[in-house]
Amino acid sequence: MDLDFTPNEMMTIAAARALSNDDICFVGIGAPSAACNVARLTHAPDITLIYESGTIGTAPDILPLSIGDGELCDTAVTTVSVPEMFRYWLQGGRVTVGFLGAAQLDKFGNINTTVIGDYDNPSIRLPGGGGAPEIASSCGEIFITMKQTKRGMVEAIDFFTSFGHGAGGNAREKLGITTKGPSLLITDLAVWKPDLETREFTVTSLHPGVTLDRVQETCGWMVKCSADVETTVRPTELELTTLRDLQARTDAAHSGAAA
Amino acid sequence: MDLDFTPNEMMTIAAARALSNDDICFVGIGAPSAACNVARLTHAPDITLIYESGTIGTAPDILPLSIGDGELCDTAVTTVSVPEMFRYWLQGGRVTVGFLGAAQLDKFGNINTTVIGDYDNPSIRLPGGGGAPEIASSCGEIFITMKQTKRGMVEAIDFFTSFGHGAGGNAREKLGITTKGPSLLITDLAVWKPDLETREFTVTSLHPGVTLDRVQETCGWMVKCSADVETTVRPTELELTTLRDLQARTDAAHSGAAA
Amino acid sequence: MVKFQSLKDAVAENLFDGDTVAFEGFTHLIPHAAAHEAIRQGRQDLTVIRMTPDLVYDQMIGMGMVKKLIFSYAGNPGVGLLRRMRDAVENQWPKKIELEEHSHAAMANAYEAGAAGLPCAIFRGYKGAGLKDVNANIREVTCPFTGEVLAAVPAVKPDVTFIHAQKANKRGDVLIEGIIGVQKEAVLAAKRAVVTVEEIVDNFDDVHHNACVLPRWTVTSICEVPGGAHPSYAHGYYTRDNAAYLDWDKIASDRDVFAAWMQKNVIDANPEVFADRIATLREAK
Amino acid sequence: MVKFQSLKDAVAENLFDGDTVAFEGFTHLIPHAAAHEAIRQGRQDLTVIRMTPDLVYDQMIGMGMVKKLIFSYAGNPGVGLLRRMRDAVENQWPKKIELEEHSHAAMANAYEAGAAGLPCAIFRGYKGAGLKDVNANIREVTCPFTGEVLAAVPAVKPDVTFIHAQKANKRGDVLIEGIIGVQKEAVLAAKRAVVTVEEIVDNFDDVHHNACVLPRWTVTSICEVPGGAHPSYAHGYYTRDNAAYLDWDKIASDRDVFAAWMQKNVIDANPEVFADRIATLREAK
Repeated sequence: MDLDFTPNEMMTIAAARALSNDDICFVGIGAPSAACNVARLTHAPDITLIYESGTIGTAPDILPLSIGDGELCDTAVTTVSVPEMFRYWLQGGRVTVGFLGAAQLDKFGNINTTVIGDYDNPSIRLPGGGGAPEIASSCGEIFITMKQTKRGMVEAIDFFTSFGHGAGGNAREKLGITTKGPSLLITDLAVWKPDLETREFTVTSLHPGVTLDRVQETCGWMVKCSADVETTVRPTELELTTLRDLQARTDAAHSGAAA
Repeated sequence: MDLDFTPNEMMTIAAARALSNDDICFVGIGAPSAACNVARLTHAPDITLIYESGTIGTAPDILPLSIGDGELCDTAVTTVSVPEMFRYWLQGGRVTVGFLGAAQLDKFGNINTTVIGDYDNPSIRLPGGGGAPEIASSCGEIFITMKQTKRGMVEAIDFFTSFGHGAGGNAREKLGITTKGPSLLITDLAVWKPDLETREFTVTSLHPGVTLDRVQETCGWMVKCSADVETTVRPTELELTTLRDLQARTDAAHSGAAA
Repeated sequence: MVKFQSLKDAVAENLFDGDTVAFEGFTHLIPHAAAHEAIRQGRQDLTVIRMTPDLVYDQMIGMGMVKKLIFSYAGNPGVGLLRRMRDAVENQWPKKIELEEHSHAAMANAYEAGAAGLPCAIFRGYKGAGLKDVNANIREVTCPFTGEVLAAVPAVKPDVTFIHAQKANKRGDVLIEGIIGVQKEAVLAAKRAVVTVEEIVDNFDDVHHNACVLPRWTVTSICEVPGGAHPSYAHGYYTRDNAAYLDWDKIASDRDVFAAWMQKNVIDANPEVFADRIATLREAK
Repeated sequence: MVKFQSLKDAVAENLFDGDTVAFEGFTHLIPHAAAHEAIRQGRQDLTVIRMTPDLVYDQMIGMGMVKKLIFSYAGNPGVGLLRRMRDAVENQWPKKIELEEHSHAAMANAYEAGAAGLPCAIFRGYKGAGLKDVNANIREVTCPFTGEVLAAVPAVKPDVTFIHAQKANKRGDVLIEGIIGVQKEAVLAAKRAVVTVEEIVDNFDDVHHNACVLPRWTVTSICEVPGGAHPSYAHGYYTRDNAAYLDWDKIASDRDVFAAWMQKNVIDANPEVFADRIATLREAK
């Protein structure tokens, strides 16, 4: 097998590795869904995956296109109503890790998926927050995944859809938030963790073949790097096979249907 | 068939007649349960009976001993959790008629099932309100059934477990309650309705063979009587047969089990 | 009491110009046929509510029927943005719409409060979030025991809710199974409720005691519309038409293409076409 | 993660003197075996919570284990009063107990708030009712939209909840069916949860998607105790022992008869006796 891999695959696999068998994980769509299911199919078979549609403990054989595909329900331990999901399971403090993506992200893990430009007269109206505002405050910690671009990783986001570390430091505590907030950022180029003091995302690991210059070129803020930056461990054959098989099953299933 | 009947049977059948096919009825145990099921088995086949255990639209073949017997669930349209019962169904204003019993009742339909004597040092500690405080305020109207005694029908109750018409008049409105409250009292001797002005329970119908004196002898307040007091229509053969068959089935089923 | 009737009659009798209306569904069981009937009947000045407004909301907005949108996530699930909604918000085309934007937690709690007959819902939310600053319907309540400040939103109470369900029985009780979303709450919170169903069966004798069932006296109208959720899905009947969601992104990206598609597939169509649309998507029973 | 263990070990590891504990069940699935084990192990100074404290609470109060009772209806269902509780309240025998008394609506909402991680619950309740005057934990909150004054009660958050359920699977997920009461909320509101079950099955593959299932990571301990709800019932397994409820009225009416009954049927017994007690009550499958 060829162990070449794409930046996207590295991102997904690095995110998968951050999850453990005991995690209760609130999953979004796209990269987080792939990462969570690769974790489940490799080193974390007992991980609990929760989708906000109400499916708890799902084990889909293919990746859902939406957060409410039938496959999620068919393989779930139980499926609850959406009000129950947000009250008992998210707000109830049952979720250890929430995965979020971002249209815009700042260096303190604050996320915008609401508008580009002014709220009342936006240049781009984005979908909005969905579950994100409370995922960001109620989950034990938050993992963020996104592809690096200067438009996406910005010095100042246009709208605070969900709160990360605010202006840094103990901003969460000051607002009475008791959860850890963004503790990990995994991009297609690097792994980032918040500085213990400032809470600014700091590169702790560069994916194989990636230079710090390239990380900076695709990031809108001045990149900081930990003293002992590492190289992300390359995907193993098992990880890559698992991810590619999952994607292949998914593509086959989704291309089957037509209006 | 012998059309003699007991005062208890007359009470149950008179209560059954007050229910209609379109009612959504919140049922307690004892007399209300018998009355509701006699209504269902005679003139109101489509009546919806709800027990606070979560069973909605039950049609028990025998009367339950508790409000949560398995028979209620087996015959229900659906069985919901107790929080849902009290939030969506009772507080949500879905119930047209609530049935309440009373240890002590005053002439304005205020009910005590909490204590006899002082709350902190009671002479008799009763079970408490259960669902009654909110049944009394959330149901469209309240029907009360009880056997007449001077200890039960009193001038002043020891504790306001649930609110009827307070001190009378528009007391409910003044508290912001929008439902009708107690609109019917059915005892083993008579049918009572609240005076339109004062809201004091007034005898509108005496059961066959009952005199007003006998009603007064078993009632702790000065009984008022409507100008055109009627005689309650005797139980029909169908009503009596239905009630007695129900009781017989119930006795047979409940005496079967032993520890 | 519940009426069994055609979708055309149900929409005519229950949805009026100026109404506040929810067509609810959470990916699963989205009431597409009902929304298309509302479009055909040309309702105007609607305040439309949904946690996850998607294709049908994009269509209603694009057709100029919507005065205000109350929502928490407006996207084409798994695909991207809603291009007709973007056009309305960014360019006021075909007209300006007002937005009342919440989080999912807020909307779910607001429906729950509506079903529970409460004027508002409280929850732990919006901490540090920007929506508080742009939505006057996000307020605060202080816990009288701990002093904690909680978020409060008004209960959602639609004039009418439309949902799609798997089954009704002949008495008019409705069964929803699988991903049940917020539909029970949306029905119980509303003054009127219209339910399209895949089929009407004799009874629910084989239904689980604790399944999500709406008793007949909570429903105003039931319409048998097989395939009525397409391109969404009905668990146990047909699968999601993912290709249609992908296609929509192209259709909605151009005003003229959109208009032509609406004319052909909605205005000139009827509820019966939905049965054909799911012909190749039926689940093996 | 969930442990499969004996009821004796589960009580020893999860219930401590001074704890706040709920043995929940709403007529159906009352965890009698677990409460009897707690009595055998002699726990003291408990704050006991239940909407409908019945026989086991009468027994715990009569045995002097209870410091405080938080409740909404204390009765022998369908029979009458709780005579041991009456003796404690009216005569301080065997000792004084403190009461925190609510309505069912308040308790149900308080459990729901506990499960939802909130500090309090709000609801429309206690209008004109006397409990407001004798319970400092009934307060008010004003709706910030309508000005309506609503009742507020603190969330119930037990140190440990005990429930009885029909089934667990080998992974430790728990299934409750039929009258599900407030047990899911009681488990999710608690720091620890012990579940006795009728049986442990391989998997829940045939369980309805929307059935009431508690995932294994919400449960501390699972104990297989067939008949563990007796004289309450387990839907699908055995029926309610109505005669035992009637008998209790006589047993509890006399202090000495009570003491002798407890010695014989609880102190000198063990969890295995429950299987025998339901021998004649089993449902035809």
